Amino acid sequence: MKKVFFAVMFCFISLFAFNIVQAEDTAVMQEEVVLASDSAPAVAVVEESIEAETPKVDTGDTAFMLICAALVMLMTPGLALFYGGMVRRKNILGTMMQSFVALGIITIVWIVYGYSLAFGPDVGHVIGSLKWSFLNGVGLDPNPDYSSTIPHQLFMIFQMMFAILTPALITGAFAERFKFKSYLIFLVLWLTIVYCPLAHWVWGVGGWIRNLGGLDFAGGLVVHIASGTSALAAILVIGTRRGYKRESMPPHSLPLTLLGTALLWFGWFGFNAGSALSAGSLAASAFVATHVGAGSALLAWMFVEWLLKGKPTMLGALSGALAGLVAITPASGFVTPISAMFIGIAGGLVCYFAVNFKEKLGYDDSLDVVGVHGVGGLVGALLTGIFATTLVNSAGADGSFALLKIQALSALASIGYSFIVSFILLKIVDKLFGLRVEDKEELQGLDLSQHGESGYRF
Amino acid sequence: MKKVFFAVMFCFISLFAFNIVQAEDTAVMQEEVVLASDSAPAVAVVEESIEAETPKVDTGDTAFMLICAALVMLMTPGLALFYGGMVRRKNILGTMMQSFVALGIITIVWIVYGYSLAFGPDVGHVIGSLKWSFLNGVGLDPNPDYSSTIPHQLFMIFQMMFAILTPALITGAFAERFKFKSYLIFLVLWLTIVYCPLAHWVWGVGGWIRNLGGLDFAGGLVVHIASGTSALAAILVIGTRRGYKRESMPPHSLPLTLLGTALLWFGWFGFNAGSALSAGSLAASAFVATHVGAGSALLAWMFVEWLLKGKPTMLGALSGALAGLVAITPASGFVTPISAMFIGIAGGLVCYFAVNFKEKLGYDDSLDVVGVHGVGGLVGALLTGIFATTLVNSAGADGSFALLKIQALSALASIGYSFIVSFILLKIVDKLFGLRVEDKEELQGLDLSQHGESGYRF
Amino acid sequence: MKKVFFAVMFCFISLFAFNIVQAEDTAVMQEEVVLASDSAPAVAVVEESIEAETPKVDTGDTAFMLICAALVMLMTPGLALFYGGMVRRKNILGTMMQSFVALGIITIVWIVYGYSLAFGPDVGHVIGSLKWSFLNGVGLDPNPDYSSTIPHQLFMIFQMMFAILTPALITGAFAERFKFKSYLIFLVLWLTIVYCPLAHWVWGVGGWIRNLGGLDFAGGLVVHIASGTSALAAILVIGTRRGYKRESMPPHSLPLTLLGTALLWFGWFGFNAGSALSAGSLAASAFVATHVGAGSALLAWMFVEWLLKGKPTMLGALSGALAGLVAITPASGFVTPISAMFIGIAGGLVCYFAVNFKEKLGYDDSLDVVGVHGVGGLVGALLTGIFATTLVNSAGADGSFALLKIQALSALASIGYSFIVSFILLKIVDKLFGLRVEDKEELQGLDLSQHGESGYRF
Amino acid sequence: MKKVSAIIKPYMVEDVKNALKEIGVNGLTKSNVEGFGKQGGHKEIYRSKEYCVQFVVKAKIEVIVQDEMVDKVINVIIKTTRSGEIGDGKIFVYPVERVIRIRTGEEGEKAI
Amino acid sequence: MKKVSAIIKPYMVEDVKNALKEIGVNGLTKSNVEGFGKQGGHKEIYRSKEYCVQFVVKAKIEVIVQDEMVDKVINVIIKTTRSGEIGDGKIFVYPVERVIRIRTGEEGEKAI
Amino acid sequence: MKKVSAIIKPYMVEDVKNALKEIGVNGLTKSNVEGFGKQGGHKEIYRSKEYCVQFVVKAKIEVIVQDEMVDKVINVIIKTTRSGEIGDGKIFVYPVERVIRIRTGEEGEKAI
Ligand SMILES: Nc1ncnc2c1ncn2[C@@H]1O[C@H](COP(=O)(O)OP(=O)(O)O)[C@@H](O)[C@H]1O
Ligand SMILES: Nc1ncnc2c1ncn2[C@@H]1O[C@H](COP(=O)(O)OP(=O)(O)O)[C@@H](O)[C@H]1O
Ligand SMILES: Nc1ncnc2c1ncn2[C@@H]1O[C@H](COP(=O)(O)OP(=O)(O)O)[C@@H](O)[C@H]1O
Repeated sequence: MKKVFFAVMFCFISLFAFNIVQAEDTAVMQEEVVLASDSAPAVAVVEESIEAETPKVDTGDTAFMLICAALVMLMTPGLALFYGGMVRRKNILGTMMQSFVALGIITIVWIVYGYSLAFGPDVGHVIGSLKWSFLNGVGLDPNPDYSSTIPHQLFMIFQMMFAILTPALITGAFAERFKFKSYLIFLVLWLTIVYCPLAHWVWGVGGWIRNLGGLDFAGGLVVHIASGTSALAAILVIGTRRGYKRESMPPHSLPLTLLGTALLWFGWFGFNAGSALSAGSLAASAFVATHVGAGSALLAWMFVEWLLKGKPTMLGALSGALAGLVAITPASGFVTPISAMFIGIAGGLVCYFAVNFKEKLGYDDSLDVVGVHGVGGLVGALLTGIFATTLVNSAGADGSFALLKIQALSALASIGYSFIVSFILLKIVDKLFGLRVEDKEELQGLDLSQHGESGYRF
Repeated sequence: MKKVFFAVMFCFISLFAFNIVQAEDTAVMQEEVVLASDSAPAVAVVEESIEAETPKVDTGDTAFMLICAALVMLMTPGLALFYGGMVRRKNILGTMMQSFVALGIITIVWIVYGYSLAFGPDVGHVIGSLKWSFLNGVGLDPNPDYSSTIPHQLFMIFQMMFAILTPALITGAFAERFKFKSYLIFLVLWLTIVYCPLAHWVWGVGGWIRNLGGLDFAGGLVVHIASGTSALAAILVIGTRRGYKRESMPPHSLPLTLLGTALLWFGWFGFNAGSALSAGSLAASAFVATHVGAGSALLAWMFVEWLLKGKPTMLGALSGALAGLVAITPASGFVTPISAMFIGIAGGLVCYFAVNFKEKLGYDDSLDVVGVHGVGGLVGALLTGIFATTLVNSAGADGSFALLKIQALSALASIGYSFIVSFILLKIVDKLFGLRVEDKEELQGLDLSQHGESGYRF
Repeated sequence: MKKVFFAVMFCFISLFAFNIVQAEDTAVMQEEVVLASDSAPAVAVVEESIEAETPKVDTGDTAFMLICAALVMLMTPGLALFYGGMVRRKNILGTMMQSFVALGIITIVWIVYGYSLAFGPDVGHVIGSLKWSFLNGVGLDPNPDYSSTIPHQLFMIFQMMFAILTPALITGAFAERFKFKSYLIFLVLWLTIVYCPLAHWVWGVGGWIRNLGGLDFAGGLVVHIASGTSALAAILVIGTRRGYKRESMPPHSLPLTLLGTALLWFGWFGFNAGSALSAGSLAASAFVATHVGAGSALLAWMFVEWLLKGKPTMLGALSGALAGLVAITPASGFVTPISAMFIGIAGGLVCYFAVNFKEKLGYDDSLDVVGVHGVGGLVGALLTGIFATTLVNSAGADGSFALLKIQALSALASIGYSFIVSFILLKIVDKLFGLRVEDKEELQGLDLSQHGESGYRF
Repeated sequence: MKKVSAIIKPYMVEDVKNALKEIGVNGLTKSNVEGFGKQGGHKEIYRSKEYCVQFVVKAKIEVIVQDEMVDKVINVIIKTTRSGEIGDGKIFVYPVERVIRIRTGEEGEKAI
Repeated sequence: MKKVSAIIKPYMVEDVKNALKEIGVNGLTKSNVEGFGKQGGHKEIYRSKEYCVQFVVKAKIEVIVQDEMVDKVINVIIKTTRSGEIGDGKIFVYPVERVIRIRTGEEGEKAI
Repeated sequence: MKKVSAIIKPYMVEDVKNALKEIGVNGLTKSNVEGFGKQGGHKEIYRSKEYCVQFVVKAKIEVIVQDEMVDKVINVIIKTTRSGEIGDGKIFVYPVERVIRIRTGEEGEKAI
């Protein structure tokens, strides 16, 4: 327990230190930020602030965002079911628990300091200050910096749901072998030093990618590229499962996986359309793009697999739908339905090949987080640079080579940062606590060894 | 693959041809339509257009419709689970896949030409033109013809979810024996030549049933009668399952079926209340009617089964709830809660007896699509003619013998059209590609034979 | 059947009698009530009536409440899955059916007379009159007494969902041994003579606890304390399961329980935030409190179990989340997020110990309804008296010793009333129809013996 | 050594295990089986259709014991599970040639 | 008495049961097993990865019959299940020493 | 011919199958069973209540082999699965009278 304490402290101290060092410049920064966000082609959120002069809670927007927050919450147990169905029976609870527990851990971290780090007053364009710790100053009136028609706390909790889901996505990569205790430590640290800064860069007022004009409507960079890249780091650090490539490890319950996909798809409407932060045309457009992206990727994956492997599998269709949802995420608020179809198809195909390619590299990305979220997120981020149009979202930009370059740069930065920091973080956690369960525990399964329970007793 | 191409082309060409033939009259038509819809007692959608002079997106209505669209989306995987639980273990994936894949196929068909055929500018009162293909002209501003307070694209995607669900409903009838490839072809063709015209008749501006004053709030004709009748055609064409009546074929997982029912019921609120296209009194009234209809049919089926078979079964209660939801669908926006109770009870009882009666005819309607959707939809359509009241919906009509006649006529037209066209369509697909899997594949189960997967590995 | 008739009649007659006896005073009462609710620190609902002078349906609020009602509906099947996963395989359908059938029974009871008893014009501060039977006068215009921005029927159906869920909660206590027929009778009677009066006391205009200033935002007293206490009565009357403490009775499917928890959590947003009856700051605040309460209790239970039993179990995490949701329910509209965290932690810890303590008393509270809902509801009701602040809800009150006393008194009254009436009621039903299934049926399982079905056929 | 194999009603397993434990049986193996026999004909109702479920869920208990224990084991099983109704089940006795405990390699009586 | 134990394809169970019933077999016990054999090598595809599922789902049918019935039973099983393809399964015959019906305590032939 | 039947830990199945394959065993049948034995007493925790799960999930492997293979098979199984801890499982050997391959009708050695 001492070690846990030490590690956590270390991170906190570094963050605080950085905050203090930068503290003096903050006043100046703030002004800069205001200028920046006025001039730069800022995202979704700005749109509202132009419309509504005096921020007043709008019942329609608030109704929408409340339900969207609930929908995004549902994605985390949806993910638990999605992943849970794909592992072997003996690991179902261990796998589901890794997602579910994020609903506890991140919730607390987020209100204590996470939200402040990610969205709080900018410090050096890279992180939020700790001024909003314990939701200090995060009240029930709208904060026009983010949205002028819904309570600030509602924006905070909507974002919390993203922060809960993102690290849970990573768990698919190291499924069936991660020690629960170490996972909890990883969860807290990863959120603190990978997610919060990244979210700040892209969405926080003053964040450098936001200022640069990088477009990420609902989290292609922050959610999918971050989780996918960190998953890659995790695979490299933790190694393959015992028996990988020797034993077959088929999914133990595809109906669960279908159910999980359904809940994810359903929740994704909240995720993407909700990222409009208001119930208007932009939300409708994002909703349509999301659905079309998912549907077309579903077909793309299914048909290419049918062609190459001889059968149209259900898991393929489910994976395709997911890949489409991932790919459309950064683009959803900037593209037309027909563009969404192309992005979906691209997402489905590229992810299909990525997943197959991994096989050859010998990495044990158990549930294909890199191939689906990492690659899918990247595809989406880049294609946003091509398909974006101000006809759909006047606060966005038009696809161009310049935009594409910005998108590529933003993606690269996200990839680099997530990979390096996650890699180091995991190495440290491994040294201090060990990432893997014992061989015997792995054989017995995570359910019994980590949680003292069995999934089923038929 | 050539054959597929041929078949699809054939349909397209006929449709195009029809469009061209009628092209010259269209200008005239349009005017006629306007007159018609002014004079006729038009449905729900008109109500709004009277209230709001200049169409402006309302955040409350939009919030509501966005979530409703998401809810209706969820019904399709809900149906997959509902049906999946009722088949034998070896067919669970095959069964679920038939629903799930509709989320891909129909999504694309709908944006490419389906929406245009169903809701596009009227051609001869029977079909929409192809002017709105590729969502051409279907933008983010409201289209007052359908709803003046939500983006047109939102109306489009809300309707898309109906188009996805409806053919998926049919699959229950021919469960456990349909070839996946042929199913995909059937799916596209059925949507094109059965669903789209029918939707146009009933809901499209200019559709003849709409002009006639037939009431169908949320799809008793278009969704339930159409799917139920087509299911009947399908059963006749494809024949019984191997071992039908000789082997017992009990459901393999009723908990899945309960879950599916729960999601269907939940989604049905979006389906029925959402058909008000706005978040006001009408939606609330439809919501209440929906719930009361479901609850009372649940009891009706459960008690009659208890009386006649000696046990109150859970599957009976689930089936009853579904029958009630079906029966109340066309009526939901026109009746009081107490009328809804009577419609629910009637739906529950009549469907119960219909399902039992089928037994005697020897048809293998595997999951009772005819008995529940066909019969339930008919009961609902007729009772709407009796129970409808303008106190609930001023744009509706009052129950009367005249209205009942219109309802009967509309139902009859829907039944006749769906049955005949589906029958011919299935015969053709059968000739060209074969509808059934091989005997050996049927024995092995659809999961392994069609998709190369197993549902569970416990 | 005669006996059923007799028992039901008895209750009806008593209620009617009471209504008639009080009838003369009603006119006077009404005025009193108006005065009372003006002077007393009335709950949530009042807030709106101040804002909006002339009641007009607001699309945003209506959109929100429609979806919230749907969300709360989903909680009942969610509960069915939650409980279903925890019983032994042979009882899954019997267990799920007890929840599911409430969706039928209570729906009808509620529209026939339940809503009127609970929320109808006050009679003697303890019950509503029967004036609103058959939803007489419960129309589509807002009723400003309860909410001035949504249709009255919408308020009615939102409350219906609570009435459906509450008795279903009790079933966990006597799982695996209750006769289905007797359960139906119990259901109707309990709702009539326990729930309706209690709901009237706390939420009905004129109810004495409401007048007293007792705070119960979303049902700590009415839902959780009532169900928990009645569960205790039920356990005492019905006795332990055959083999209790001799055989092990582990849950048969924890993935189902996770799914159930997910749906409950999701639905709880509708339950708590929806209790604001409008889509504004109060709803947002309740939403945040709900989520934070759940998340922190999840951790509290998990960690204390880890410490004391050596493993962090998934069922522990799920139970903790539920305990947190229960504890935050009465407080959700009155407290800050940080207070919610403390309430959640307290709820998680106290319920953990309560559940353990039961073990020692030898009661067979099969799925821990007393320990989670009874105790959790009590913790929440009391802590509301400490943490409530008018900064969050101006219609609430500030935590104080005085408020705490009121809360304690309200809780005590609810406990006393629910326990005594439930106890007597169950004794009577036991005498007349027998509560328990036969020993042989218990051995065989409820699924086959009560419903003639098996849950799975793998 | 013999194998006593009993096909019984599933809910009897715990009782049988406990009863056998009392007479000194230290190991047994249980599996889930489905039986067709005289009991055949139990009905289930799905969508108002009565299914004659001819296979009934049963448990199979296998105990390997020394020859002299066989009668005792049989009697205990009968005593615990007999209800006198069709479907109580059957007991079969098979010869066993060798028994080996994997952990120690012990053979024969010691391995039981 | 003998135990005839057949490992067959699961979807053959109903047919076998019916065929055996016709020749007078009044009881049998079925269980779900997984077999590895020549048939080994059936492929499943998950996430585009082909799994060589070496264990194939099979059903095991056990019938205890009098010695003179053994051949008949074997023939019926073969007739019903033979498709000529790999994986049709195998039949094993074991000696049975005693058979007891729990309900009545009857032993031997009467108990079958 | 003999049937070698081993009750082992479920996660050992793949290893055992592979090891047996190496010594020339071409077929085996696996089933899921639950065992009660010395290992008894593994605990699970549900709602903070500790359950002494006395039945432990095990796998049963059945191999029918020629007499001369029996020792080899036993040794391989022991070698693969022995961890020295309680619960490693047991091996039972039963006589088998006949073996028939359904597909071909072959009997005896050829059918194995
Ligand atoms: N000849 C048999 N071979 C194998 N199993 C049998 C045989 N006869 C009975 N069984 C098993 O014993 C169970 C109980 O037998 P059944 O005839 O139903 O009742 P009873 O033994 O009371 O007459 C059956 O379900 C079946 O599993
Ligand atoms: N030696 C054996 N011991 C135990 N079971 C066997 C043996 N050989 C085959 N089996 C069982 O019989 C099934 C069918 O055998 P297989 O070799 O696949 O086909 P076939 O009998 O047609 O050659 C296998 O799946 C396995 O369950
Ligand atoms: N007498 C027996 N009859 C049948 N099965 C047995 C017998 N003894 C042990 N087993 C099976 O072998 C398994 C392992 O035995 P156990 O006593 O737990 O460990 P060990 O063999 O290492 O002492 C048990 O779980 C049980 O399935």
